[in-house]
Amino acid sequence: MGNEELIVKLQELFPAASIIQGNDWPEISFESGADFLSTIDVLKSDQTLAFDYLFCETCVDWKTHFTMVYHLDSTRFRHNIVLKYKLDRETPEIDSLSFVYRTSEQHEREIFDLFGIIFKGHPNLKRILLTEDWVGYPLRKDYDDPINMIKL
Amino acid sequence: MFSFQNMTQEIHSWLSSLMSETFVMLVEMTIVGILAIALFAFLGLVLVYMERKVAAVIQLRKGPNRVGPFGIFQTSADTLKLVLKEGFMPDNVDKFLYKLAPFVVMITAMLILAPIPFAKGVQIWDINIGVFYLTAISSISVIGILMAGWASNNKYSLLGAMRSGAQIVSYELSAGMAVLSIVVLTGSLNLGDIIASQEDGWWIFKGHIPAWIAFIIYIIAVTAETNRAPFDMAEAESELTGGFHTEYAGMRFALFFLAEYINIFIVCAIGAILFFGGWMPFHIGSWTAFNHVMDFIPSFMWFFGKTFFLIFLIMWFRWTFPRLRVDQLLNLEWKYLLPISIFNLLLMTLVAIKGWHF
Amino acid sequence: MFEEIKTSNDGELVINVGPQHPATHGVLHLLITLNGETITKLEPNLGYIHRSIEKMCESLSYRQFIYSTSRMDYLSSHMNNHACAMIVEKGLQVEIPERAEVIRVLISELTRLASHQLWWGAMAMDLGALSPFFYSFREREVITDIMEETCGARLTMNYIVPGGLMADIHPNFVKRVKDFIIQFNSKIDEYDQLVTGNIIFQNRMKNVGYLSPEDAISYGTTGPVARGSGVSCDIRKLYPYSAYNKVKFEEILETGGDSFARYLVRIKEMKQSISIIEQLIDNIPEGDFQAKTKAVLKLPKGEFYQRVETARGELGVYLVSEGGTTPYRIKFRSPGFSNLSALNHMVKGHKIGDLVAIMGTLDLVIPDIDR
Amino acid sequence: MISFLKTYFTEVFQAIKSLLSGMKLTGYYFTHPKNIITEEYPDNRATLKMADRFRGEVIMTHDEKNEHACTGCSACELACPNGTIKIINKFEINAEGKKKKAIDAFVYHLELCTMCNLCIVACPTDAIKMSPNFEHSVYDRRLLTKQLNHEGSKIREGVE
Repeated sequence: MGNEELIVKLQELFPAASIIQGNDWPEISFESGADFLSTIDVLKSDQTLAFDYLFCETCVDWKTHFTMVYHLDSTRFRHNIVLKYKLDRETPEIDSLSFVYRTSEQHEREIFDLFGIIFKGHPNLKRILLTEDWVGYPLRKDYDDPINMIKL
Repeated sequence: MFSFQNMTQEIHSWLSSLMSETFVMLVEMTIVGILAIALFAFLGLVLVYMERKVAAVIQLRKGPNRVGPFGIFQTSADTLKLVLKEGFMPDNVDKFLYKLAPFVVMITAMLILAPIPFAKGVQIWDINIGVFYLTAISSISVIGILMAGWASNNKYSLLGAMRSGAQIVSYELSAGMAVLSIVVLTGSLNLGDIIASQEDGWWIFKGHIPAWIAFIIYIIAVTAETNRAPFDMAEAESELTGGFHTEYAGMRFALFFLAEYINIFIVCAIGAILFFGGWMPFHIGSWTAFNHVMDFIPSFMWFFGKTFFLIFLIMWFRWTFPRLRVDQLLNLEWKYLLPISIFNLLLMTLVAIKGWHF
Repeated sequence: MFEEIKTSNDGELVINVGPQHPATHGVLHLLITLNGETITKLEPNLGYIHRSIEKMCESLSYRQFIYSTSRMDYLSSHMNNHACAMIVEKGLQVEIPERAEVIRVLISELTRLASHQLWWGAMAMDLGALSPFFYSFREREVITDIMEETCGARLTMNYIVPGGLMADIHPNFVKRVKDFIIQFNSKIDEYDQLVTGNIIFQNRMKNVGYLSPEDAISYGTTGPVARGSGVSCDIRKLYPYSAYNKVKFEEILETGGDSFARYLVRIKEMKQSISIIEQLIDNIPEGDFQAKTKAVLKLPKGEFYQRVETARGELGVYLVSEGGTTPYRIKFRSPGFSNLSALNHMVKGHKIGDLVAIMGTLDLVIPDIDR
Repeated sequence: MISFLKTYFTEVFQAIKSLLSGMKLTGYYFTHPKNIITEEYPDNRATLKMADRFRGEVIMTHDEKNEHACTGCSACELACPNGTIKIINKFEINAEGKKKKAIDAFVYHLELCTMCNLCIVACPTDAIKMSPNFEHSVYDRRLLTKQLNHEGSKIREGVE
C-alpha cells in the first residue's frame, strides 16, 4: 500500500488520531490516554495493514512530555508507518508490547533504563545497560551527571 | 652392531662387582627413575615445540622463532617462566585434592612408560602382560582429571571433568578392542613378543583390512582418550574457558600440560609398537638383503620415527577439525566406533584362526 | 573452608558465561541456567561497554557525530557512517555525486566481505577449529590494506562526510580490488573444503538453534539471522539506497532456520558482495567525489529515519532535529541488539557447545549491542 | 537391514571423506611453507612502507625556513569531536606596525585523538596533515601531549 492509501486507511480506522505524512512514512500520533494495546492489535491483525514487524522503538524527551516512537513495517506488504504516543512527563506509563512483538522486550528495558518509562505488563522490567543502582535516567534532557561527563 | 643390550649388561656387571645385589638393584632403579624423568621433561619440551611449529606452519605462521635458532629454546624459556610463577591457589578449593590432582595425572603418565621398548633391548620393565598393564594404567589418569575438576570448586571445571570422565570411560573400550585385535594376531600380551612377531613385516601391512580398521579406530580413540582436539571436551576453551584446569596456574598447570603431551607420546608409541612394529625396522618377508640394509638404521630411530609420525598425525587432526559436541562425541563412540571395532575384532579373530594374514 | 558448588533443589546450575569468556567475543555477559549440560534459561546482561553514544551525539555537530558511529559495530563501520551521512544528506537535501555513491557502495561491500570473513574465522574458532581463522584473515588483510590505502585507516575508516567522501579513491584502488577478487575467488573454495563440508561441523550446525520465520520477525532479527529463517529483509533490495538500485544481486534466503542456514547465508552473501564489486569496479563514474556543503550544517526541524543493511543486519538511525547544529535526539537501532534478544529462544534445550555455535552464527559485535 | 547397513556405511565413508578433504588442505599448507604470511614487524622496519594516506598522527608541516602555514584560525579545534586540539594564540606586531594574530602553541593531545581526519579537512590553509607514523608508545602519558609548531617557527609569508 502506498503512503497516501495508508493515510486514508488509517484515518478510517483511527478517527481520533492525528495523521500526517512524515519525511518518509505516515506518522500517526495518539494523545496520552488512548487505548494503546487495541490500536496495536488492529494494526497488526488487520489483513490489509499487517504491521507484524516492529523495527525500531524509542522515546524522545520533549521537556514537557515524552513521546514514544514506534516504527512499524509489514513483511507482507512492505509499507511502514511511524506510531507516536504522547506520555505524561510526571508519570510516564504505557502498555508493554513485549507480548505482541518479542523484540520490544529488550527495547523497552533499554527505554526504561535510559528514560525511566514504566511499561505496564513487561515481564522483566529492570535496567539493561546501566547498573542496577544507577540514579537518574541519562537520556532525559534534564539529566546532569558532573562525574561521568558526556558532553564536551 | 651397536646395541643397547650390551651397554646395560656392562653397567650391570660393573655395578655387581662393586656392591651387593640389593644395592645394585637400588642404584639401577634410581638411574632408571632419573632417566625416565629426564626423558619425560625432554619429551615435553620437544613435543610442545613440535606442536607449536606444526600449528604455525598449518596456520601460515612462523611459530616460535626468537629464542635460539628457529626458536628451539622457546619451550625451555616457557618452562622456566612457569616454574618461576607463583603457585596460585584460589580460596575455597579442596586443598588436598587440588594439590594432588596434577601429580596423579603425571604419575599415571610416568607409570605407562615402564613396559615400552624404546629400542632393541631398552625396556624398563619387560612384563609378560604388557598390553594389559598399559590399558589398565592409562585409565587411571581420568581420576586425576576428575579430582582436579571437583577440587577446583569451579562450575566450568566440574563440567569439564565430568565430560572427560564420560569420554575416557567410553573411548577406552574401542581403544582396547583395537589393541586386542593385534593381540589376537600375535597371541601374546608381551610387548616384546608383539614386536618380535613383526620381524617379517608390520601388522598394518600383514593384517589386511582389519588391521587398517583397527588402526583407524585406535588413532581416533586415543585422540579422544588424551583429550585432544577434536575431542578436547574436557578443556574446550571456547565453551568451558579451560575446563578442568581453569583454576590451575604456574607449575601445577604445567604438570597437566606436560602430562597431556606425555600421554600423546605414550599412546603413539603403543600405536607404533602394535601396528608399525615398534623399533623393528621395515622388513619385507624374505627379502634378506633389503632387510639387512634396513637393519643399519638404529632401532631407536625406527621407534621414535614411527612414534613421531603418529604424533604428527594427531596434531594434524587438532589443527584441522572443529570440536564435536559432547553428545555427538558419545554417539560416535557407542554408535559407530564400538560396533565397528567389535565386528572388526571378530573379523580379526577369523583372520588369525584361518591364518589369512601374511 | 571447602564450599561445595550449590545447585538448586531441582538440580539446576547457574553459570556466568562472560563478561570474560572466549566465545562471547568481547564483554557480553550471559547468565545461563543448566540442567546437566542442557540450557534451560539464558539471560543476557548487557552494558559492560556502554559508552552512551546516543547521548554523546546530542552534543556533537552533524559533521562530528558520524565518526563516533564507527565505534558501534566496528566491523561494519563504513555502513554505520553511511547511514549517518545519508540521514544528514536527507535533511539537507543535498544531491550526492554519482561517483561518491558508487565508491560508498564499493567500500560498503568490501567492509561486508571483511566482516563476514572475520565472522567465518571466529565462528570456526568457537567451534574449536583454529586454523580457519588464519585463512580468513589472510584475505581480510588484503581488504584492510585496500582500506588503509584509500581511506587512511584499517577498521574505523571515517571515509564518509556529509555530501560525499572525504577523499577520492587512491589511484591503486581499482587495480588492488581486482587483484583481491581474483585471489578471493581462488580461495573461497577452501572455505567449503575445510569447514562447510566437514561432517563434524555440519553435525554441530544442523538442527541447532532453530528460529521459525514468525519468531524471526517477532524478535526483530534482521540480516543473515532472519534470512536464514527465510524472512526477506535485505534493505539493499527492499528499500534500495545509494547505488544499490544500479547493481544486480540476489537476496540470499535459506529456509532452514538453523545455524547451518545462517552460516550458508553469510557464505553466499560473500559471493554476492564479490559480484556487486565486480559490477561496479569498472564502472566508477567520473566526477566529483563530494558535493558542496556549508561549513556548518544545520538540519531543518523534523524527524528523519534511515535504514541501512550492515553486515549484521538492519541499522536504523532515527534523528530528531530541532533546527540546531546538533541532533536533538538520535537513536541507533542496532542489529545486534535485536538479534541478541532471540538468543534465549534459540538456545533453550540445547547444550553449552550449541550455545557457542548459535552465538557464532548470530555474529554478535558487543559494542554494537551496548552502544 | 541391508538398507540400514548401506546407509550406515555410506555415512561413515562420507564422513571420513569430508574429514580427509579438510586434512588435505591443512596438509597442503603444512608441506608448502612458502605460503607463510607472517610479517616480522620490528625486523622489517627498514623496508616497511605505510600507505601514504595512513592516519597515524597529526603533524604540522614546516619548510626549510622553519615556517608553517597555520594562521591560528582554530577551525581544527572546532572541528575536533574530542577536544584533541588546543590552539593558544598570541598577537605579533609585524613590520608595518600592525597587530597580527599568530599561534603561540598548537597543542595536540595524541592520547585523545581518534584519527578521524576532521581537523585536516577543516584546515583552510593545509597547515596540518596526517603522518603515517604509528609508533607512538612512550613510557609516560604526558609525552603524548605534543606541541606541533616547532620552536621559533613563524607563519609563512602570504598565508592568510
